Amino acid sequence: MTAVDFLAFTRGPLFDVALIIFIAGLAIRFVEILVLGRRRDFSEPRRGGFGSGLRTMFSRTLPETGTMKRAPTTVVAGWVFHIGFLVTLLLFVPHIEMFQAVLGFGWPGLPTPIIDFAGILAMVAMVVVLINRLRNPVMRFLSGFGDYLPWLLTFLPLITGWLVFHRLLLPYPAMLGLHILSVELLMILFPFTKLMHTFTAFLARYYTGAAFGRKGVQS
Amino acid sequence: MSRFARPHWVEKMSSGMAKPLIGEISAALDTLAATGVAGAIDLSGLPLTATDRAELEVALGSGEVEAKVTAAGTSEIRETGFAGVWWVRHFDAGGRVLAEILEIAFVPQLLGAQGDDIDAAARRLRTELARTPERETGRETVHAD
Amino acid sequence: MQIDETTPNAARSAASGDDRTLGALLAARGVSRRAFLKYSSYLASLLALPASMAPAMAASLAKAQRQSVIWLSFQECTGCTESLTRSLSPTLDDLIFDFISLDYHHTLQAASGHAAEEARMQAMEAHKGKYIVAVDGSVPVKDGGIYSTIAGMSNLDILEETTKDAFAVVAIGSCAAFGGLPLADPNPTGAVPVTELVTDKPVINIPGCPPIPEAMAAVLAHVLTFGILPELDSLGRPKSFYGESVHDRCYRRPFYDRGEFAESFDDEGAKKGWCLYKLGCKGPATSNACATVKWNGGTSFPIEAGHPCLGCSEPGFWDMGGFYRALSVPTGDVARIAAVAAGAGVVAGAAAGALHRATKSAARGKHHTVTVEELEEK
Amino acid sequence: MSANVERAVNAFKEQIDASTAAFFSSCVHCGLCAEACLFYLETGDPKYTPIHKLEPLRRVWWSSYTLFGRLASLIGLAPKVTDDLLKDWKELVYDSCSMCGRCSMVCPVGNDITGMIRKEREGMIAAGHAPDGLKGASSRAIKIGSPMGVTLKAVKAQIGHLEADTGMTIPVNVEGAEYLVLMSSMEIMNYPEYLEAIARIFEAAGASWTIASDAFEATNSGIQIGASDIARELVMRIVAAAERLKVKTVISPECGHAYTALRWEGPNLIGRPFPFKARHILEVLDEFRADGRLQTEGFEEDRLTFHDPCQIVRRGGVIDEPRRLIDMVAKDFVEMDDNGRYNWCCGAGGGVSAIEEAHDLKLTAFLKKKKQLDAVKPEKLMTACANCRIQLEEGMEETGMDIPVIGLTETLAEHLKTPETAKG
Repeated sequence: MTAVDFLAFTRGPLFDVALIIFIAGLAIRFVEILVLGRRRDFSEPRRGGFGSGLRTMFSRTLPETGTMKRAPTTVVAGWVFHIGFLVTLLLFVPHIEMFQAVLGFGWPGLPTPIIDFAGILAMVAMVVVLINRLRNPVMRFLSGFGDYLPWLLTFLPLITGWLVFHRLLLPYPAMLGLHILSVELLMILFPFTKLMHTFTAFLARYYTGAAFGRKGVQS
Repeated sequence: MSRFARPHWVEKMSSGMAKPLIGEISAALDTLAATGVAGAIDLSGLPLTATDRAELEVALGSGEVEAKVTAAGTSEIRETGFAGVWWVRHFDAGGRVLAEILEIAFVPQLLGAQGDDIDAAARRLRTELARTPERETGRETVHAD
Repeated sequence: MQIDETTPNAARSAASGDDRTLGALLAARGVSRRAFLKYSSYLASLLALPASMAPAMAASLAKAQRQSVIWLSFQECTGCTESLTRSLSPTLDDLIFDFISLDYHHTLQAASGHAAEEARMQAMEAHKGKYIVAVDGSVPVKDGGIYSTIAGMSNLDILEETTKDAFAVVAIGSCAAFGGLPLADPNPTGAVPVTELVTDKPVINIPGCPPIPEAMAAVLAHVLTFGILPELDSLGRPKSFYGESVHDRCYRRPFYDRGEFAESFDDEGAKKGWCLYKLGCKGPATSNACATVKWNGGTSFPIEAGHPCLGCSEPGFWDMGGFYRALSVPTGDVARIAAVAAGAGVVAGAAAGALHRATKSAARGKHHTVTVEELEEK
Repeated sequence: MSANVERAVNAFKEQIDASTAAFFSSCVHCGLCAEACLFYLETGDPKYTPIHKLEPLRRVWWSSYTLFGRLASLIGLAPKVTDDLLKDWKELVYDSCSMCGRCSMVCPVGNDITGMIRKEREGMIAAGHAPDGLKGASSRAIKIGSPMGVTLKAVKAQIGHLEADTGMTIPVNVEGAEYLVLMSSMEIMNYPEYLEAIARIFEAAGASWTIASDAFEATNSGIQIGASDIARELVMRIVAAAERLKVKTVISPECGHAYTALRWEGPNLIGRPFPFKARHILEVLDEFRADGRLQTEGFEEDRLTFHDPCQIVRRGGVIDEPRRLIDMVAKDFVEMDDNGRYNWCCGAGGGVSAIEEAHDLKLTAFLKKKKQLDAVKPEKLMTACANCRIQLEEGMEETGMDIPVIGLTETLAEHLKTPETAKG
C-alpha cells in the first residue's frame, strides 16, 4: 500500500466507518440519557429553571475564583487546551471544508499561522495537563485507562496535524493519512469514552443550572 | 528572476538569506586564493526573494568585467566587486533564466574557450586554409570532415 | 544488418555502430562546447547537484556514447511523447535526442511493421545489458493481456522480452509509473504499472500526466554522466524533481497561509489569485516540480493558469475522490452517511432508552420499603 | 449477590435518572470537586474526592443504563457492586460528606455531585450500610417524633416555662392560623430562645401562628440517611398537621436540612404540590421587614460575621434575606471571604453531626471554617442553623477559639422595637 493508497483509504471507506460509529454512538448515548427522563418536580420554584439552566450551560466555562486559586494548573491548562483545540479544529479552513461536506454548511476560518499557534498551545497545554494528572494526588488517584486513552486519542490528531502542516517526518500524503487515521480513531472511540463530555457537559450543566435556578441560586 | 514565483509582497520581504550566502562566498574565495580550486553556488535552487537578491547584489557590488556569451541563447557574466566572484546568468533563447550561478574562479568556465571547441576550430581553420576561397558555413565544413 | 531508407536515423546510427562520442556528435551538429557546458549547468541545477559539478558533468557527457533507448508505448495516449518532444527551449530542445539513440519508438520512427520490430531486436542485441527501456502506458494483464497488443504480441510479453537484457527501465508518465487512467476504477483491462512487472531491473518512475520533460532529460543526463541512477524516493521518483510538493513551492502558498481562498472559479478570490485549496487543489499532496520548473519553456503551470493541481504525478490520482473536492474532504457520501447514522443512532438510542426505562420500572416495582424496624436489625 | 446488595442496586436503579446519566457521562476526572470539598482540603486524602464517593452508583448507571455498559456486563466486563464495596464506601458516602453542595457549584461540566450523593444514600440505606447514629436518629424520629428523642411532653414543658417567663401565650393547635411554626430538636433542647423570639416577633408583627402538637419537629432524618420511605412519613406528619389546621404557610426553623426536606423534597416525597407555602423563617422575617411589620432598634456593636448554612443558602436559595435582616441590627457586619452560595460548610451537615465515627473528621473539617474566621476575626458569629451552631461552638472549643455564636432570629428579637416605641 502506497502512501496515497493509504490516504485514499483514510479519506474514503475508513472515514465512512468512523463517521457512522461516531454519529450513531453520539446519538445513542444522547438519546438514551434523554429517554431515561426525570420525575416531575412538585416543589414550588422560586423562579423558572429554564433560563438558569441555559445560563449555567455557559457560565460554568469560567471557574469560581477560589477554584482558580487552589488549582490554577488544572484550570489554566484546561482552558488553554480547550481554546487551542477548538480553534484548531473549528477554524482551520481544511477542517471547515470537511465540516461543510458532512454538515452541509461552513463558516469562515482563520489564517494558518494563528491555527499553527493555537495547535502548539493546545499541545503544550496537553502536556501540562498530563503532567498535572500524574502529579496531582487527586487526579492521579482518580485516573485510569479511561483517562489516559482519551488523552492519547486527543493528542495524536494534534501532533500529526501539526506535522502535516509543517511537512515534517513523513511525506505529506502519508502524514495526512496518519492524521486522518488518528482523527478516525478519536471518532470511533469517542462515544465509548469520557470524550462524550464534549456534548453531555452541556446537558449536565443545564440540569444542574435548572435545579439550582428554581431554588433561586445562580450556579 | 527566481524560479519561485510569488506575490509581490513576498518579494518585498527579506528572508535574511543574503548574509549566510556571503559567508559561503567568502569561504569559497579563501579556498580559491589558497589552493586555486574553484567553487560555485547555484542561486536558482535557492528561494531568494527579490529583496534578498537586491541585498546580495548591493553587498557584492560590481567589478571590472562584463561579458555576454551567445551560445544556445545568451549568458551574461559579470564580475562582482570582489575579484574572483562572478555572477553568471544563463538565459534560453526566449530570455528566460535557465540557471543563475555565482562562480568563484579565476575565469568563469563559460568564458574560457573549451578544449574541444579549440580542437575543432583548429581543424576548421586548417581546412579553410587548404580550401578554395569560397566560404561555406561551419556546419557543412565539419560535416565534410 | 540491413539498412535502408526506412530505418530511422537513431536506429541507423545504432545499427551502423556509430561509436562517436556525444561531444563529437554535438560538435557535428554545430553545438559548441560552451553551449554544452551551459546546458550542463542547467541540468545540474535541475538535478540539484552542486553548481561546481557542471563542468565535470559536461566533460563526462562529452566523452559518453549515445545511450541506446528502446521506447515501448502501451496503454497510453502519447501525451508523454508529446511532452518530451516539446521539451526545453528552442536552441536546446534537440539535445535530449542527441544524448540518446532512440532505437525504437513506434510513434516517432519512420519504420513500421516488421522493420520496426526488427530495429528493436537489433538494438537489444547490439547493446545487450546497456540499453534503457523507456515505457509509457500501463500494461493490461487481465485475460492474458489481450487488451493491448503490438505486432501480435501482448504488451506484457514485449515488456518481458525487452527488459530482460536492459540496463534500467524508465517508466515515463503516470500510466507506466502508477497505472494511471487505465488502472482507475474499475480498471477493466487489469492494468498494472511497470514497477509491478519488472522486478529484476532498476525502474525509475517519472510520473505526471504528462511528466515534466526536463525531468526525463535530466535523468538521462545523470545516467550518462555518472553511470548510475539518480537518488530516488520511496515511489521510485528522482528526488531532485519529486522531492518537494507543488504546494510548498507554489506562488499562491502565502494566500493559503493567510487563509485567503477562492471559493469558486469566478469569484473575487479567484480573480485575485488566491489559494485554490477549496477548489480541490491537490498541491499539498503532490510531489512534483511544476511550481518551479513550470511548463512550456517555463511559461506557466496549471495553478498559475487558475486551475487547481490534479495531483497527476501521484498514484491513483483519478480515484482521489474528485478533482474539485478539497483534500481534507472525505471522499464518501458523508452527508448522507451522517444523516443515516444519526437516524439509526436515534432509533437505537430510543430503543436502549426504552430498555433502561423498563429496567427502572422493574426496579420501582421491586421497591422494598425501608422501615426503621429493619434499620434497628441491621 | 446478597439480598443487601440486590436491594442497594435496585434502589440505585430507582434513583438514576436522565440528570444522573448526563452527570456520569460528563465527568472527566479533573479533580476540581476535591478542591471544593472541605473534607479533602482539610485531610489531603484523595479518597474524599466527591466524585469518587459515587463509584457504586456510577457502576449501576454504567451497567444498567447505558447500551454499551449493558453489552459489557453481558460479557462480564462491567465492574460490579458488591457488599464489600458498599461497606468500604459507607465512610465516604456518610462520614465525609455534609451534602454542602459546594462541589456541585464548581464542577466545570456541571455535575450536581451532592444531588447524586443523596441518591446514592438511598441504596446504601437499603443495604443497611448507614452509620448507626443516623439509623438511631431515624428510628427515634419515627417512633418518638424527634431524632433526639424530644417528646411532646418536653415541648409542652418548654412552652410552660416560656409562658411563665414572658406572660405571652404560645398558640398550640390553633386552626386557621396563618403560620405553622416548626422547630428542630436542637432548638427545643439547646436553644429555647428561638421559640421566644418567634413569639415576640410574630406578636409584634401581628401575625397569627401556631405550633402543632403532632408536628412540631422540623428535622427529617430520612433525608439525611437517604431513606425516602422514612423521609416521606416524617414530611407527611407536617403536611397532615398543616392541612388539618388549614395554615397558609409552614415555617421551617433555623435548621438547614429541615428546609430542604420541607421546601424542596417534601412535595416530591408525597408526590403532589403542597396546598400551603413552605418557607424558611428568614424568608418570613424578611417579608415582615419589607412590609414594615418587623421593626428593630439599636445595633449590635460587635464586629459580626455570618455563617451561611449550606442547605438554606446554597441549596435553599435564601441568600439575600439574612443579609438584609442582619443590616437591620448590625453596624459592623463583615463578610467572610467565601460567602453566600460559595460559603464553606461548618463540617457537620448532612447528618455528619449524628455520626459518632465521624467525630474527629468533622472537627478536622471545621478547620476550613476556622481559617475563614481567623481571616476576618469577628467578635460575634451569627448563623441561622442550630446544627451549624453546635458544630461551630464545638469546633471553636476544640481549637481554643472564643467567639460567641448567635442565632439571627433571636438577635432580631432582642432588637425588636417594644410596642410602646413602635407606636411612637
